[in-house]
This record gives sequence, structure tokens and C-alpha cells, in this order.
Amino acid sequence: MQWGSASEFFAMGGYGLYVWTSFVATALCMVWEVLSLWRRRVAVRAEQRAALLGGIDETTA
Amino acid sequence: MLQAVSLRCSRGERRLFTDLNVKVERGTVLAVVGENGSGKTSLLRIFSSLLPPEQGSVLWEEQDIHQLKELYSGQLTYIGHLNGIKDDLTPLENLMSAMSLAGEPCSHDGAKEALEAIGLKRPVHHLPSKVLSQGQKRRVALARLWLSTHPLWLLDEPFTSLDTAATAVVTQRLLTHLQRGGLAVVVTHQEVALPAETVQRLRLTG
Amino acid sequence: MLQAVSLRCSRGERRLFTDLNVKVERGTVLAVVGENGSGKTSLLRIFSSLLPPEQGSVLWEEQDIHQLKELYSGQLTYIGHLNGIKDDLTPLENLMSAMSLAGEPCSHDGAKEALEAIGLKRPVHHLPSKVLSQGQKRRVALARLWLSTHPLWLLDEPFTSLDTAATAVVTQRLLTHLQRGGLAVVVTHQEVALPAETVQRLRLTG
Amino acid sequence: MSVNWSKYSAPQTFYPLAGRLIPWFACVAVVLMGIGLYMGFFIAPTDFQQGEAYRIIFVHVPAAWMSMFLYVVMAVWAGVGMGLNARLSFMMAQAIAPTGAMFTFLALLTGAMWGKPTWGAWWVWDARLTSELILLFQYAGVMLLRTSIDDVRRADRASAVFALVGVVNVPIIYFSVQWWNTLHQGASVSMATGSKMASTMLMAMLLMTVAFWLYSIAVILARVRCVMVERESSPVWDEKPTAVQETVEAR
Amino acid sequence: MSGSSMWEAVSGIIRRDLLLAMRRRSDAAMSVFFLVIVASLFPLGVGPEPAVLRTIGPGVLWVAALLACLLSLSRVFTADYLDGVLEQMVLIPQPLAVLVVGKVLAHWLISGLPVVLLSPLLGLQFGLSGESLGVLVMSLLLGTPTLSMIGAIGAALVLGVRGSGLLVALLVLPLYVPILIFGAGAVTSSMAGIGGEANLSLLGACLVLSLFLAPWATAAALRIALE
Amino acid sequence: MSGSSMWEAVSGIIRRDLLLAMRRRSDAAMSVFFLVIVASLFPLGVGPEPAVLRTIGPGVLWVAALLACLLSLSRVFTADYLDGVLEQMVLIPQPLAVLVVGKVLAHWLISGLPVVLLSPLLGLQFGLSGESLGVLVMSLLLGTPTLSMIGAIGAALVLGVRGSGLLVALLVLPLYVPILIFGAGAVTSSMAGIGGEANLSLLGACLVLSLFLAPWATAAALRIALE
Ligand code: HEM
Ligand SMILES: Nc1ncnc2c1ncn2[C@@H]1O[C@H](COP(=O)(O)OP(=O)(O)OP(=O)(O)O)[C@@H](O)[C@H]1O
Ligand SMILES: Nc1ncnc2c1ncn2[C@@H]1O[C@H](COP(=O)(O)OP(=O)(O)OP(=O)(O)O)[C@@H](O)[C@H]1O
Ligand SMILES: [Mg+2]
Ligand SMILES: [Mg+2]
Repeated sequence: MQWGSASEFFAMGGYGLYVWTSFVATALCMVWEVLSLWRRRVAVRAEQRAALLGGIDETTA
Repeated sequence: MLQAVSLRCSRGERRLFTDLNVKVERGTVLAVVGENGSGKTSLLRIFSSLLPPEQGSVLWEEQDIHQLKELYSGQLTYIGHLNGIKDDLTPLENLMSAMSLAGEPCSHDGAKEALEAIGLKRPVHHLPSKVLSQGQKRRVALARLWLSTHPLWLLDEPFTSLDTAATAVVTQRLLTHLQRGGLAVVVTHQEVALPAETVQRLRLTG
Repeated sequence: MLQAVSLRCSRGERRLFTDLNVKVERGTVLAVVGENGSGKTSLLRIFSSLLPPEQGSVLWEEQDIHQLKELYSGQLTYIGHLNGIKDDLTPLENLMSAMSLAGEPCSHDGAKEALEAIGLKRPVHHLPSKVLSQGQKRRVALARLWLSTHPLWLLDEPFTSLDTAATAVVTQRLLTHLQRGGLAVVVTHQEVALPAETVQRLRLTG
Repeated sequence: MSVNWSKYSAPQTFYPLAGRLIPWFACVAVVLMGIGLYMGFFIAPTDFQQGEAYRIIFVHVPAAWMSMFLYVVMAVWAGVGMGLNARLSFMMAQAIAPTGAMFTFLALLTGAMWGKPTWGAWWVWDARLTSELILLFQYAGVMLLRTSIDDVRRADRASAVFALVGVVNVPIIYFSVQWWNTLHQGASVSMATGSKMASTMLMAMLLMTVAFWLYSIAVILARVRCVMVERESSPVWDEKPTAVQETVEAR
Repeated sequence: MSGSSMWEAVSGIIRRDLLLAMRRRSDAAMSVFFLVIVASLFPLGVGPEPAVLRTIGPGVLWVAALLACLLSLSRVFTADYLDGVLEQMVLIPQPLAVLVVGKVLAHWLISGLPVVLLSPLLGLQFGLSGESLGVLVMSLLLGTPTLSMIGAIGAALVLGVRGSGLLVALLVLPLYVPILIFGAGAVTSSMAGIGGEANLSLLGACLVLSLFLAPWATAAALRIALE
Repeated sequence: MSGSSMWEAVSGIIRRDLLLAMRRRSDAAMSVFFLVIVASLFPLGVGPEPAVLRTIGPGVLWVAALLACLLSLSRVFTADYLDGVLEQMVLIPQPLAVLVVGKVLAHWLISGLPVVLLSPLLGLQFGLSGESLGVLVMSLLLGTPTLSMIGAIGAALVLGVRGSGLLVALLVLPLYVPILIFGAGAVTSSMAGIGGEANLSLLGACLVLSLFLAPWATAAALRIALE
């Protein structure tokens, strides 16, 4: 274990801004992608219900 | 009342007509007929003020249309060979924006009714116009006639690529327009099914 | 012989026709009629191989046209809604280059004769096509029929914006074509004035 | 044992199958990501040249690799779609593009974040950087071409043609470092020479790469399911089939 | 022909064009993309030397913005001409010049403004300093509407006259050159520490002038095209 | 479908396009004009330092040639599409890919070749030496046909698409990048005394590759557009 304290960990040897921006941006992008897919899925299923089309069967929740 | 006074028109080196005089009263329609290339479209464009005549003048209610300028534009509805609709907009949007530009804004419902009057069903109202068939596009252009309150209509081959049902509907609309005191100039190769006393025929022999 | 076997066609979300079967023998013409937007043009484009059908196939002399490819193109003359002429070229140049591309090069005099046959007079031959009237442009496109030796003609509303004289001339030409053992598919809203035994009507009810 | 692939490529079977697979890929991705991050931050040593800034590598390199890899995969699906006229393949290609574009964007962003401390500039016009930017444009091109065309069938095929043509650029991006003298690092991981990195660093980086890869699969499968439903559903107005009532009146 | 109905017609045109742009949602993004791509091509052709790039940066960005404007503008009227909408527009009961202003304004909102907004980012890539970036944005904000106004004249001329291609270039480019010189000059002189105010006010003068003259010329050209 | 009738069809297309270009002579002059303009706008935007100009010369000329090609190309198929000639072309009893080659060749003769021929003059303006001028011409001679070939794919893909003007730029420019790098690289390295052979042979390879692949992609795109 190489970090003396939490603040040292967050400082990243003075490069905290760069390192954490990178990681946080990556995390945000991924979370945003998952969330937007979730929303799209909800919309799609609502539409599916409304249309009452039996074409594709839902097997997994 | 629309009146042409000794009009002359040449395109390129070809003289299309000279000394053309004609008078269209309210409640009547002038049917312009003639062979292909005899100058029917050119005459209509002169009437619309798009094309300045080489000689002579066009009078609207006794006044020269080139003096009236925008006042005259406010009196007419012109539908040419081209439909004047945007491929990317839906029929509804096309109609509404055309009407609001022409200074006769219409409501959403009004536009829908006009489209239905000319036989475009609901689902078609929301497709981009570019996927419509030729006749459907023509119908979108002609739907303006149901909303127009302008007294003078200038129509260039309105029935092109329309099926018989649509042709009948448009003719009927034209009749109503005449009965309300409007007047029209129609270029066509087909017979217009209107009462004989309302139709005046002008044959161009280019 | 041209044959459609259980064709299906959808555009966007609209199903235009399913299970369409029809057979056109040599010496006859198939007149496709129907309301605006019923799928006449789409059918013609399927026949021309421009549009692949969603299901089913088109057979030319018993062979699938999608296997024949260029061999099939060599058998047909297609004239669509659009005239396919270049605005900057003269009618003569347009006709000659269209014919030479279609693999049926024609002489200068041959082209002139074709243009005259369809009623375009000499002076018009040398104007740039963009100054022609709507009907004259259509005539330039149709002049190809006088030079075409291909057995199959596919015509989409050929009579649009033609005057009555030109309509009669084109109909006559169509008849000669049939008598020589050709066949044709014609989309039209007007009646085709051909002998009843040569015409087969197909009504689409989209 | 032979597998009936055509069975799985049928939308009706593929849809539920994908639904069952997604949670697995997602779970494994999360676990690996956790381990990778732990190794990256707590086990991998400080770099003697760059200090702690180098830790950006744990997102930068996986993102950069995925950006190129996904493009190739997308093009392969597009090619299969064109060849076999298979709608599922086109849907896969459509589903991959946004994720690929996202990773390209992330590679650019994290690269810029890394460039400032090490090169002193957010951006230099170096071959690798520029070509990665170009890759972003290619993704944008594929997606914009699709959204610009209304007809689904046409959109599928047009963007497939473009994706396929664009593949030629991927090797150029990959080899650009050698063709042009650049600031950017050349390949430090290769089969032939082994690795120049500390093994824990390498391990963390590879773990993150696998995690990103699994994440992509999960997300893409989820997206393709949405696409499938969106395409199948047809509006209510056309419910009754407009069977052609054909009156062939031969006389 | 009251002022309010005039305003209605103009805003109608603007609304329709924005709607069309929304339909082609990618269109607004596209002029931005074009700018980015052209700006990225230059370093590729010229080589990655930061000092050289900083020197040519303002020039490259301005030329790129100019081209983006010219290219997108030359099609503004063409589409309307071909589908017959232009005919209808000329017959609207309002002065044509006013409608032209609406048309050009809509075009600028769709493709000029995004370019202005994006320019600082590209400036950063070329290594411009903070103050120069501000001057760059200002100069583009004043310059691009002028370019649109002038370009509209050319676009209208393309419609009617035969062989107008050369004519447009001959007509429009001499008028573009001063804008380019003032615009790029403003940035360069602020980089040299002289401050770009003089050039910026010249740009402002050009804008006012073009706002008064260009619509009339464009309207005349449109009428000729439709005869 | 013999070889001779195939050749006849191709030469028919080329002849017609050349005839059209003759009719609109000024349109054909456009791409040369564009090159001259961009190449002269640069010194205006960048400033007159000879050393800087010499450094950026090859890059600027190549970018200008590239843009000239792009602009003229995006119209090759559009006109034919709108007036229905393309429909007719697709139905010609010859493989479509062959016709595409004819079309692109005609386009290159009209707008690529003049650019190549004019380039040494512009190179002189940027202070390039004799040998570098030769390499410049060679690189353009090998590169511009490739640009036309690639551009045709993009032009075909965007037919009838909303906002096609800039979309085509977005699609095609990424693919142009390697050509630009090799082309400008050839001139730069010959200026540096290294000799541009390596880059020139890469350009040749690109040309051959594009000649074999691009026509098929273009033909496929055209068919898709007409569906
Ligand atoms: C915006 C800027 C940047 C972009 C677009 C970028 C892009 C890429 C790409 C595409 C790769 C994968 C290709 C390969 O593995 O060969 C990569 C790998 C890599 N990048 Fe970057 N990069 C950027 C900035 C940086 C910076 C500033 C550094 C460090 C000083 C860096 C260090 C690395 C390293 C070490 C690799 C792994 C190479 C390998 O192991 O193969 N990158 N980058
Ligand atoms: N520059 C020109 N030189 C010679 N003739 C020209 C020129 N411009 C137009 N024309 C001729 O003028 C006529 C234009 O006629 P117009 O378009 O008014 O005909 P039309 O009666 O509407 O015909 P259609 O029934 O075919 O629509 C055509 O005969 C055309 O050939
Ligand atoms: N993307 C789409 N979504 C929904 N409907 C579409 C789409 N594309 C085309 N259509 C419809 O398909 C039909 C096309 O018909 P087609 O052009 O074949 O008609 P047509 O019979 O030739 O009509 P006309 O007599 O008007 O020429 C139209 O009704 C059109 O609205
Ligand atoms: Mg006419
Ligand atoms: Mg039709």
C-alpha cells in the first residue's frame, strides 16, 4: 500500500486534477450510456405494450 | 377583375404572342389551352407578375399590377408546374408554413382539414414529403386552395398526375371559389368540368 | 414475356401490395391504374429492377431478372416520372447521348426524325433543353421510343403535360410497338386509346 | 457437435438469448473493473519518470484499444449484413457505433488529460492524436449518415458501405506512430518482444481492457434489443394488411 | 402591409428554415464538423511544429470559417429554386429584400453561430492565448454575418445566369478579402500585443454596410433568376 | 456485353460530361479558380513572411487541391440524380462500376487535371524550388485521381439525403487524410533533401487500391440511393 492518507491518494502526487478528471469522465460516460439505454428500453417497452404487438416475446425481465 | 392589355411576349428568339387582350370577370374562370410550347405557362407567369411582359400591361381592378406590387401579391394564389413543397417537411408543415408566408396563417386543425379535403389521409400528414408519390405531392400543393381567401387563383396544369377522384374534388373547389366571387386562370390540357357559362377559353397558337 | 410472381412491396411502414401475380404477353400492354399513392410507380420500379421487391420475383422469359442483370437492362426502355434529360444540352444531344448509353447508338438524322415524329420542330432541336416548356421536355424524353428496339417498355405516366396531339402520336407509336411483338407496362390515370384485346388492366388498391 | 447458427441469428431466438447474457457480461465487467482499479491504484508502483500521472493509462489505453477494435467489429457486421442481407447484422452494426464513438471520445479526453502534465500541452498535432480524432469523425459519419436517411433499409446499407470503406483507415491509425515521428508512445505491449512495463501495471491495464470489452458487449446487446423492438413495431394505423384486391380484367 | 405582418412573414421564414434544420439535425452540427476537419487538415499538411501552427492559426481558422460559410450558403437558394418554393416566396405580399434578410439570418443562426461558438476550442488547438481567443470570437461574430450577407448575393446570381459559377466567385471573393484581412488581422495584431480594436471596428462597419446593401442586390438577383 | 460495347458506353459518358462542361465552361474553370483563391487567401490571412510561406506552401496547396476536388465532386451525381439521368444510367446494359469509372474519369479530366497543371505556378508563388515543383506535380498527378475516386463514394452515399452538402465532407475527409499526408509529405521531404520517392510510391499504391475498390463501393451506394 503506497498511500499514506486519503488526501495523498486524492492529490495523486500533484496530478490529481488530470488523473481524476480522466477516471471520473470515463465513469460518467459509462453511467450515462447505461442510463440512457435504460430510458430507451423503458420507452420501447411502453410503446410495445401500447401497440399490443405479439411479435417478439419477452422472456427475461 | 383581371385584364390583359395588348400583351406581347417573346422567349429567346421566339415570339409567343402579340397583342393579347383578355378580361376575366369575377365569378368566371379563364381556361388557357394550346399546344405544348405555345406560351401558356409564360402567360400565367406574366399574370402572376413573375415575368414582366415585353409590351402591354396587366390590370387588376383597373390598376397596373407593376404599380400595385405587394398589394397585388396579397390578392393571388399561384400554383405552378413545381409544387413548391419542401421534401424534408411533412405535408402538414409544408401547408402551414406556405399559408403563414402567404399572409394567411392557418391553424393546425384547419390545415388538417384541408389535407383531408383533398384526400390525403391522416397517416400521410406526418410523413416527410419526399416519400410521397407524385400525385400526393401535387395534392399537398393544391391543398392551399382550401385555405386561400385570395380572390385570384392562377393554376398551371393543376390536374397533372392527379387521379380522377382528386380531379373531381379540385374542380368542385374551383366552382365554390367562383360562386363566392373569386376568379381564376387555369392552364390545362384536359377539359375543365365546370358550367359552360363560367368558363372562358383562350387558345394560344404559338 | 414478363411475369410477376407473388410480389410484395412495402415502403416505410406502409404495405403497398402483397402476393401480386401478373403476366404480360408479347403484343399486349399492362395498364396499371389506381389512386395516387397506391404503389403504381413502385411496381414499375420493381419491374425495371431499380427497386428490389421485398418478396417474390420478376421473371423475364422465365428467368429471374436479378440473375439476368445487365442482360435484362439490355431488353428494356424505362421512362419514369423524371425526364432524364440534361438542362444544358439540346434535345438532339440529349436524345443521342441517351441512345448511345442505352447501347443503341443512333445517327444524327435518325435522332432528328424521332424528334420530329413526336412533334418537336427543327428550331427547337437546337435550344438548350432548360428553356423548353414542360410538355416539350416530356416529348424529348419520349422521343427515345421512336429509336428504341428493346422489346420491353416501362412507362410511368407518359402522357403527363402532353397536349392531345402528342398523346395521340405516342399512343400510335405504342400500338406499332405491340404489333411488332413488343410488350409494355404503362402507368396512367387516363384511358389508353388502344384496341381492347391488347390491354390488360391492373388496378392497385393500396 | 454442430451448432445451428442460423437458429441463433434469427431475431426471435437472438432477442431472449441476448437478454439472458447481458447480466452475466455486466457482472463480470464490474468485478474485473473493481479488481483492475484496485491493482491500478493500490498495487501498481509509482512511475519513476511520470509520477502518478501515468495512472491515466488504466483508462486511456483500454479506451483507445476499444475504439479501434469496435470499429473493426462494426465493419465486419456491416459486411456480413451486405453479403447475406441479414437484418440482424445491420442492427448489430448500428448498436456498436455509439459505444465505439464514446470510447474514441474517452481516448481523446484522457489523452489530453495526460498530455498536459507530460508534454505541457493539451493537444499537439501528432499523427496518433490526429488519427484518433479522424476515427471519431468516422464514427460520427456512420451515425450521421444513418440518422440523415429516413428509410431504415437504405440507412442500413448506406452506412454499411461507409463503415466498410472506412476500415482502411484503422491500420493507418495503428501504424501512424511508425510512419511519422511523433511525441506519442509507440507500442509497448507486443507479442514478440514482451513488455517493458512493470508486471502489475500491465496486469491492471489488461484487466481494465477485458472489463471494458465485457462492458461493451453488455451495452451493445442491450442496445441491439432496443433497436430490434423499435424496428419491429409498426404504428397502429396500418394494422389491417392492405391486401391487394387485384382485378385483372383481361378482355 | 403593416410592420407586424412583415415581421410575421420574416419570422415565418426563419421558423421554417430552423424547422428544416431541425429535421436535418445533423446539418447544424455539420458546418461545425467541416470547420474542425479543415482546421485539422492543415496541421496534417503543414506538419506539427507548434510555432508555425501558432503563426498560421488565425489565418487557417478564418479561411476555414469563410469556406464553411460560402459552401453552405451557395445552396440556400438552390433548393428553394428547384422545388418551386422560391417562386412562392417572391409572390408573398412583402418586400422581397426583407424576406432575404430573414433567409440569411436563419442561415447564419444555423451554420454561422455554431462556428463562432466552436472557434475558441480550435484556437486552443493551435496554441492561441486567452486574449487572442476572445478577439477571434469577436472577429468571427462580426465577420460571419457579413460573409453570409455577401454570399447570399452570389448564391442568388448562381440561380439564373448561365455560366454564373465564375461570376459569383469574381463578385463575391473580392468582397470577402477585406473581411478576411480585417478578421485574421485582428487576431494577429492582438497576438502581437497591438490589440485588435481597429480591425474589429472595421469589421463592424462592413457588417452595417452589408446589412443595408446586400438584401437589395440579392432580391434583384432573385427576381432576375425567376423571370 | 462485349468489351467494345462496354468501352462505347464509358466513352459515351465521358463525352457527354465533357460536352456539358463545355456548355458551362465557367463551371469547369471553378475548381482552378478555387485553388487560386485559397492559395492566395492564405498569404493574406497568414502574413507575407517568405520563410513561413515556404514551410506551409506544400501543405496549403495540397489542402486547397483537396478541397477543390471535394467541392466539385459533391455535385457529380447530384445533378444526374435530380433530373433522372442517373436512373437511366443504372439501367444501361453495362456493369455500373464501369460506368462509375467513366463518370469519375470525366470529372477528373474537367477539374482534377487543370489543378495539376496549374499547381507549379502556385508553387512558385510560395517559393518552392524547381525540384520540389516537380515532386508537387507528380504527387498531385497521382493523388487527385485517388481523391476523385474516394470522393465519388461519398457523393453517391449522400444522394437525396438531408443536409447532404456538408455530410459528404464529413464522410470523405477522414478518408482523404492519408492521401494528404503522403502528398504533402512527398513535397516536404523533397524540400528537406530526402527525396519524395517513398511517399510517391505510397500514393501510387493508394491510387491502384482505390481504382479497384472505389467503383464497386460507389456502384453499391448508387443502387442504394435509387431504391
Ligand atoms: C489526445 C491525446 C491522445 C490520443 C488521441 C491518444 C491515442 C492513443 C491510442 C489510439 C492508443 C492505442 C494505440 C496503441 O496501442 O498503439 C494509445 C495508446 C497509448 N497512449 Fe495515447 N493518446 C493520447 C495521449 C497520450 C499521452 C499524452 C500519453 C503519455 C504521455 C499517451 C500514452 C499512451 C500509451 C503508453 C499507450 C499504450 C501504447 C501501447 O502500449 O501499445 N497517450 N493512445
Ligand atoms: N431562350 C429561348 N429561345 C427560344 N425559345 C424559347 C426560349 N425560351 C423559351 N422558349 C420557348 O418558349 C416557349 C415557352 O412556352 P411555355 O413554357 O409558356 O409553354 P406552355 O404553353 O406552358 O407549354 P406546355 O404545355 O408544354 O407547358 C417554348 O416553346 C420554348 O421553346
Ligand atoms: N418511408 C415511407 N413511409 C411510409 N409510406 C411511404 C414511405 N415511402 C413511400 N411511402 C408511400 O408509398 C407510396 C408510394 O407510392 P407510389 O409512388 O408507387 O405511388 P403511385 O401509385 O405511383 O402514385 P401516383 O399516382 O401519385 O404517382 C405512397 O403512398 C407513399 O406515401
Ligand atoms: Mg406549361
Ligand atoms: Mg407514380
